[in-house]
Amino acid sequence: MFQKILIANRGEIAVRIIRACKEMRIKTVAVHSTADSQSLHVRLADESVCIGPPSNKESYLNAPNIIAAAHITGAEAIHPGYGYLSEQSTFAEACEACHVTFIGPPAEVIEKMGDKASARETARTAGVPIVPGADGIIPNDQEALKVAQKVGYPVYIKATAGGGGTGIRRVDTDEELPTAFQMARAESEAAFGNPEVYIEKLIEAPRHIEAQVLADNFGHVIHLGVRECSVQNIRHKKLVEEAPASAIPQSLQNRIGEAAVRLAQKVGYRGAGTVEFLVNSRGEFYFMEMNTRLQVEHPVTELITGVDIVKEQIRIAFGEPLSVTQKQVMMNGHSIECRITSEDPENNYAPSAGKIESVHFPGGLGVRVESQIYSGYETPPFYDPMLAKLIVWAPDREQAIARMTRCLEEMEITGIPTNISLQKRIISNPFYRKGEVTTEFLARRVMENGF
Amino acid sequence: MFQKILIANRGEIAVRIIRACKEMRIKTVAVHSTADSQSLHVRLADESVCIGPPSNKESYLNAPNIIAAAHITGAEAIHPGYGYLSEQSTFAEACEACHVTFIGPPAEVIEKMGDKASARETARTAGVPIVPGADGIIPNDQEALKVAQKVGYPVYIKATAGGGGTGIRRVDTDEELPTAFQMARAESEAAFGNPEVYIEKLIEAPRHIEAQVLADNFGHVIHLGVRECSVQNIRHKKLVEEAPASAIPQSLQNRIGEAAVRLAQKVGYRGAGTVEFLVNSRGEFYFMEMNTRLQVEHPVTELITGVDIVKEQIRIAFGEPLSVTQKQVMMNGHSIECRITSEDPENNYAPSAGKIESVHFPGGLGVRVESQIYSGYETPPFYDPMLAKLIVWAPDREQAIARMTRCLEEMEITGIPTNISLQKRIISNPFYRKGEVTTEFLARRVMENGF
Amino acid sequence: MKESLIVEVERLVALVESHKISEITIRNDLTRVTVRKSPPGSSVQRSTELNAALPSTGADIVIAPVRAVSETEQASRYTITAPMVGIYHHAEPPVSIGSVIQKGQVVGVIETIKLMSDIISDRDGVLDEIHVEAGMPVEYGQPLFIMTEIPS
Amino acid sequence: MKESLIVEVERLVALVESHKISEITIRNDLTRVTVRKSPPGSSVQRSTELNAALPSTGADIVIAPVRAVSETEQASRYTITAPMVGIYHHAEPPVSIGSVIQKGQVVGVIETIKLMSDIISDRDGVLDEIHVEAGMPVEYGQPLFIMTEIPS
Repeated sequence: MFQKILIANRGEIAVRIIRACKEMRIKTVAVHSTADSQSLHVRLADESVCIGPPSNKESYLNAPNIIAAAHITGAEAIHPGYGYLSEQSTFAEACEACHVTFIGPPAEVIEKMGDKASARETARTAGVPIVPGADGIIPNDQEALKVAQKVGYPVYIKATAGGGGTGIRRVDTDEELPTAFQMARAESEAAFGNPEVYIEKLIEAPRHIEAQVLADNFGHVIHLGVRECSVQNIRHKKLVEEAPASAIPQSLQNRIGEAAVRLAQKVGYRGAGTVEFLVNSRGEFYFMEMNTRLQVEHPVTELITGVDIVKEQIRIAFGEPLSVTQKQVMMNGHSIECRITSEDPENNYAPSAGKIESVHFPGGLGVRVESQIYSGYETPPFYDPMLAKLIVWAPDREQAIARMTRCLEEMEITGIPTNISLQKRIISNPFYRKGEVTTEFLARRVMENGF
Repeated sequence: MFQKILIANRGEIAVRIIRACKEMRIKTVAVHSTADSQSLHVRLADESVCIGPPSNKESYLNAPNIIAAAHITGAEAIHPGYGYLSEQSTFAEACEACHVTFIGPPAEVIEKMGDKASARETARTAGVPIVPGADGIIPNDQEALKVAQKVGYPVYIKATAGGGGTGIRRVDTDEELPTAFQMARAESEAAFGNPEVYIEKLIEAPRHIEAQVLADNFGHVIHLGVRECSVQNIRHKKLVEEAPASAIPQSLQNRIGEAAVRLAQKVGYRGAGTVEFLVNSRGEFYFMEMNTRLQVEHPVTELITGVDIVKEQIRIAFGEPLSVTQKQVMMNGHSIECRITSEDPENNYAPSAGKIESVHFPGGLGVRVESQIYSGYETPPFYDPMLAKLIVWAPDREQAIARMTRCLEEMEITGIPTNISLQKRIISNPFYRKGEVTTEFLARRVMENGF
Repeated sequence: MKESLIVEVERLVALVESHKISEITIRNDLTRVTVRKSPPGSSVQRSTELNAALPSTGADIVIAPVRAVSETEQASRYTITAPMVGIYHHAEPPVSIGSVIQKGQVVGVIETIKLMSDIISDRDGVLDEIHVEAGMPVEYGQPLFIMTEIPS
Repeated sequence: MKESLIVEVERLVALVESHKISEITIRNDLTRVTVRKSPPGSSVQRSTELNAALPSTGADIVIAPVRAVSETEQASRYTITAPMVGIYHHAEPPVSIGSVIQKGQVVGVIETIKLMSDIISDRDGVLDEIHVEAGMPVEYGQPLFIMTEIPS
């Protein structure tokens, strides 16, 4: 096994990975910006290296300094966490060129799945349902009209270089299309330096369902079931995730999981990855994108399967086979995660930072906390506002909701504003409790009465 | 279901029970001494009643005030936790007389299993192996000699009214016996107001193995497997517990569990209880005693079975049947609990109290914390020194030990001395790691090199 | 000490100094700060007590009565608290504000599940305040009566 | 503030006052306390900084050099830090204590995986201290050289 791993990330996910390494008796190197010298990931790691000033670009996105940090500390592998360099194929390539193992899929797979059009094409050839639309880039107005009429309005015009909700434009009629097409190209050029767009049918009021996959170097590809991640804000940021996606039939969950495995096999995947789908009310599902990395919400899958996804990633990267077969994956109970952020409900949920006066995390049976904060910690203003992930497990969804309710009531963070009150509103919402959620749930069912 | 429950206890177990009630949407009443008004159980409960000054006798053992507190708050049931009034049959009787449900077994069962000689007799008639010895009270020297010679030295003379290690005397030869017998009677008279003693064969270097049972009002009695609790100090106080008892064969674990069920059936048990056994190196097991209450170490059983024992207790007391059958009880993985106490390693592990400057609990996958402490909490000097129970789950014992190791390294309590360093020594001890533990492990393998 | 707390205390002191207030107590789960005006002539005293520190869900601000209370008067005030948990009932005859209470006198009764227990004053005094009503549930140590002690 | 901390600070102040020491810094994960002797004539200053508060596993005690440093001298001191992560190598020719450094001069080199990058002084000055050796790994912001600036 690796002797030493560098964690090229910060916050709760760096802490999560360091804990896994400690349990595997692997030494850890934390990297940090000058703003993060007091951070928990720095305190918990065996060694730490300062890699730059506060700005992300000069520190956590500073590939040369991160690889140099691995070099001077003798770390044999780099775990990129999520975000930051985790989906930059050039970083994965640079690691390999410098003889440091990148804990993730091969660079060419990251690149292939990072481009929307090529990911869509790969899905199609793997027999994974894709949203009706053009199989590739739309060169001009005429072609756009033809495709839109074929798949039927409303449609989305999407930037091939886009992601996470950016570079998307809705069109409802033939009349709107030519202008929208030109504007989408212009925007895309401005935002991503690439004007290419494609057209997809808009799936109305979908659920966001995603499948967790694991693949090793020996051709084994499995899925660990699916997650329900429909509770999202208008910027498509997830707030609450669960596993399993118990509101949709088990047979549909299985078919989605199997489709994700087919796609991973087709693309020659390695490591942990997530295939995201839109599921409509008729139970039809459509490939959306593949995240070629660890996902924020991976813990809910861990709690129902007993599989430690981070340890699997490390073992796979070292060249070991998967520790479980598809048949051995058993699902037990229900898990829910709430993302606790320092987003201010009094200020339209704008991120805030400051000194955390005190923290009280809930404890007890079926409660898992993933967090980098502690009483007295000063959250830097430069980074993601996530303070903690509160994750519960219970034998069924109803009991999991009851447990999450008591945990949210017990949890207290003073000194900075948090979204705990919003999470309480979500978890107590009658539509949420019935499992009637789509990606429009938050805007329509929770926010409609104002902030 | 009950609308409101009073918790007649303090510390982590009161917090544990309150959390279970909240998840069941049952209102809670905390009782507290004047020294505990800032305690977490008081803060978390819906209501609280001060029941007396700091001394246990005038507060947490003050049955009239506790029942009056239930009365004035309208609580329909009392959960006694462990210790305190939990095994006082007169308290259970008083509750019933005052039309408050006692969450525990019937008073007569508490009484029957609380007397060592009658518990032993009950076990014998239930076909549960008992330690060879006299089947009852030894009236005089002659009888004592006869019994000791029959079972073979070394033997124990034990007070029938004793418990938890008190009122026990070892005898190795005929010559020592008469004096020891008289002294044991005198001591027992002084300590318990009852001179009656009995004689048992001393089981050499035994393991302490205990079975968790659950019984409802409908004749269903099940066990949730067995726990390994051999890591004890010289006062027979447990420090580390695990489930399952993986160092003994599965077939032996099953036979112990089944014996516990037979005993519970025989005595007409109701609620959650624990039957404690000594197991020798040849795999022979002997009934020791039954604890007719919730046990400190119940969480390790919960983590491998998924059964919430406190919720089961409450459901049973309300008259509901068990939520699982014996066949449905599945064991998964391995769980270990370390008791973190404010016992000072620099001062022969004497209990200490004081202000907790700061607390950092470990978190992450497979980590459960049960605790009443928080940063700034002043631990009162009047009560048990337990600060927290650190409980981990992992797929197997080796991984559970690795997880516990990283948790003990991560955990920090400042302001008062703790036994964290001792727990680290236990968990890293090579005999412990191999599972080679008996009740003499701590004294022989850990403490032999001094404190 | 947290800077914010120091600032808070300073503001409290200013408040006490500039107003006709003898004492302000701010209490939350984290902190209790009491600022009390000293007898005229002496400088302002500050007493702060940092308590057990769970995060608070809110703060109570208690402003004590404006009425100046001299040191000796303070010392002679005496509170009778509930000696047990139960339902309070009036004594027969009931005491009232201004009643002269004698040491050993029954000033009220607490009913527990099966028992009526007398609340007995262990000093002589005059009853100033009654903080309990008949039928009210009381907990151990709850203040029931405040009286001015009459030295015997 | 924790009583124990106040007591600690008082002892530090006494220590600084009674010895030929200009400054003591005690740092642990919980707290950093710096006690610095003021210029003669003025009273003793205390500067305490309560930092982020994870419990500490130990404390470093750093006692600064006894040499008195005047305010103006302090201000003209300048630290050259590592601009990137890598292995430090000497410049050619290497600088040494007492060297006069010119703005724009290469004072050292950092080797990252594939690249040698010059460390360049952006001021004129005289080199006072060297905190790095050839072959030593350095992190971003690590102090490498201290020089006394020569105003241009």
